[in-house]
Amino acid sequence: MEQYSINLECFQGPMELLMHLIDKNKIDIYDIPIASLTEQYIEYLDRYRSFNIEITSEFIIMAATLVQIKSRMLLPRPPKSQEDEEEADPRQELIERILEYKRFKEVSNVMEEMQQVQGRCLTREPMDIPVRHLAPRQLSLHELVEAFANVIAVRQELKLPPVLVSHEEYTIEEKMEELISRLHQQGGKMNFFAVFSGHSRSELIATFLAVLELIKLKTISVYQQNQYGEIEIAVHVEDKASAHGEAEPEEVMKREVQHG
Amino acid sequence: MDRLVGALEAVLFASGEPVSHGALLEILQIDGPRLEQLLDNYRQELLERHSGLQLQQIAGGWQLATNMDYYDYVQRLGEERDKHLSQAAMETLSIVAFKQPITKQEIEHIRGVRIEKIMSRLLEMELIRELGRKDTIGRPILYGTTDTFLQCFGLKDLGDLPELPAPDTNSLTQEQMILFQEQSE
Amino acid sequence: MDRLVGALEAVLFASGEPVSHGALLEILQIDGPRLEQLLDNYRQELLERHSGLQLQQIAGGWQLATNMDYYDYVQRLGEERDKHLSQAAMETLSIVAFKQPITKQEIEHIRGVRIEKIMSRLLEMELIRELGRKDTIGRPILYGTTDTFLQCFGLKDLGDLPELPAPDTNSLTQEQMILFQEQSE
Repeated sequence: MEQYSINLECFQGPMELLMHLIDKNKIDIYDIPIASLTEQYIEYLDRYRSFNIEITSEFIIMAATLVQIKSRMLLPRPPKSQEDEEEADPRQELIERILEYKRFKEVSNVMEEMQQVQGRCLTREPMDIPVRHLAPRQLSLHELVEAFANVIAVRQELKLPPVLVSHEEYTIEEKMEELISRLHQQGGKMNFFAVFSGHSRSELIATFLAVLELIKLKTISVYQQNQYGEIEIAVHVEDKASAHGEAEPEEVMKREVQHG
Repeated sequence: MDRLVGALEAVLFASGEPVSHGALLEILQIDGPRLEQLLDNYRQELLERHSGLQLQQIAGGWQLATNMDYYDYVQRLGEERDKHLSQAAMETLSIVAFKQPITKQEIEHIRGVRIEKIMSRLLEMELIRELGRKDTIGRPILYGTTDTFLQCFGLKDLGDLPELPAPDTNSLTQEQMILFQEQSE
Repeated sequence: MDRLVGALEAVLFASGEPVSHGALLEILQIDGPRLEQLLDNYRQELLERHSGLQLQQIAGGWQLATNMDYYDYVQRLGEERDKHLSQAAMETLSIVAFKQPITKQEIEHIRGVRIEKIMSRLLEMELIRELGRKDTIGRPILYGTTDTFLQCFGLKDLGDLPELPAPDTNSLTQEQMILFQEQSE
């Protein structure tokens, strides 16, 4: 009786128990005596039960599968016809599953050995090497100049007395339309700073309020991928779809232009 | 010794982990053929003096590890982390390795058991990872192996996996099928 | 090579920390004088072949470390090449480029924001460097661009930098420019 309990605990699942029974009885996998296999399988489950070992649902499902195959085998077969060829042996799926499981069981033994061999070669923990950022390989001179122009423009806006700035009126609605149309021209996305290309304070303020308004209306969103990263403005996809149907960005753009 | 062999040795030692071919080219500032030559020389040198170290090509890069011949000594350090996998975990991992990308359900079908816990253990050990989602109902997660997996098994890349035993089912010919249909009658 | 030297090498490599004299005696199963001899031989050998590694006696034990001579190479393991500069970094860099030599305070005055982190990043990337100190109170550091800067932007020399944006493109009149310069001083 003790022998059983030892055996029972070895099986990790119904596939393994099946393989054990097939090996033990030297069963030809291509011609499984399904009735006796089912009988032996269920016998094992009974022993599990008598030792109060929990039988997981997987074992029960396999038992049911075996019983089902057994009953299908007992059904009278229709006379041989062409259609008959297509009707698989009721055991076919089970055979395939056992063979497939066998492949991985075998290869997992090889893998185990490989891991043991590699386990004999010890490696070291990486040394603590400080991360050092390198400059990008290529930078655009144009962007450098533009960045400087931008600095000066903002600087001038912030510092110059208002009298030196020409009076121009900008409305938030105007800026909202302009921003949406520019976004569509650029494929729905643009750099946050690129939005503020205006030179006068009132224009910058109008643009900024337009951005806030569009965010509130959930027409656009503003996001930053990481700290110190680029800030981007993007049109909400849903919004684009609902407002313009399935239209391609180009078509949307054309329509916008016509409206404007 | 070639000064660059020393540099190579220092870099591999410091890294601990496999260093890619590309990274070595950049760090040593040499071209491909020269690197091949250095790696060859270094490996040769380690062998000749029966060094405690060996050069391994693993997980798409090069790394230093202890020479297996000295395992008895190294073992006494007691530094080994327990990397032992249960039989169930090894089977599951094998299925992921050979069948990736694969879903949990597909693995469960092969093994005939639920693998919830084993999968989370393998994920925790960083031997497997999520690759994406399958385009079927429920969009189940697809799993694959990691670089850590390659390192644990001493594999250069996935092409380095052992041969999977042939699927015998393919050898079931039409005749065999008919034969066992007859037998079951 | 003495087989025990190989064992010593493997053990020191695998250990994450210095291995004490006592531990080495036990692991290699030898006596004190023999260990001294092994350590001497090994150190000698490392020196002779200009190895990437060196033997260090540290915290009551022995450990392997990278040879300082190769530190430049080892350091490159930690290098990460950025893909682009942020807008803020580009603006700061442009001010340094067009207005060098310039102090941090002057740049901050122009940009109206603190630039501590951006400056240290630009210094780390070697796009800017310290040129000297300004003869004013506190003798603040003056910054300018580097050779790396020229390389990254494909410039022969600083004379190759484009003209400062013409005042009218920024709707700045001559008077405004003067005003602006005065304010930034």
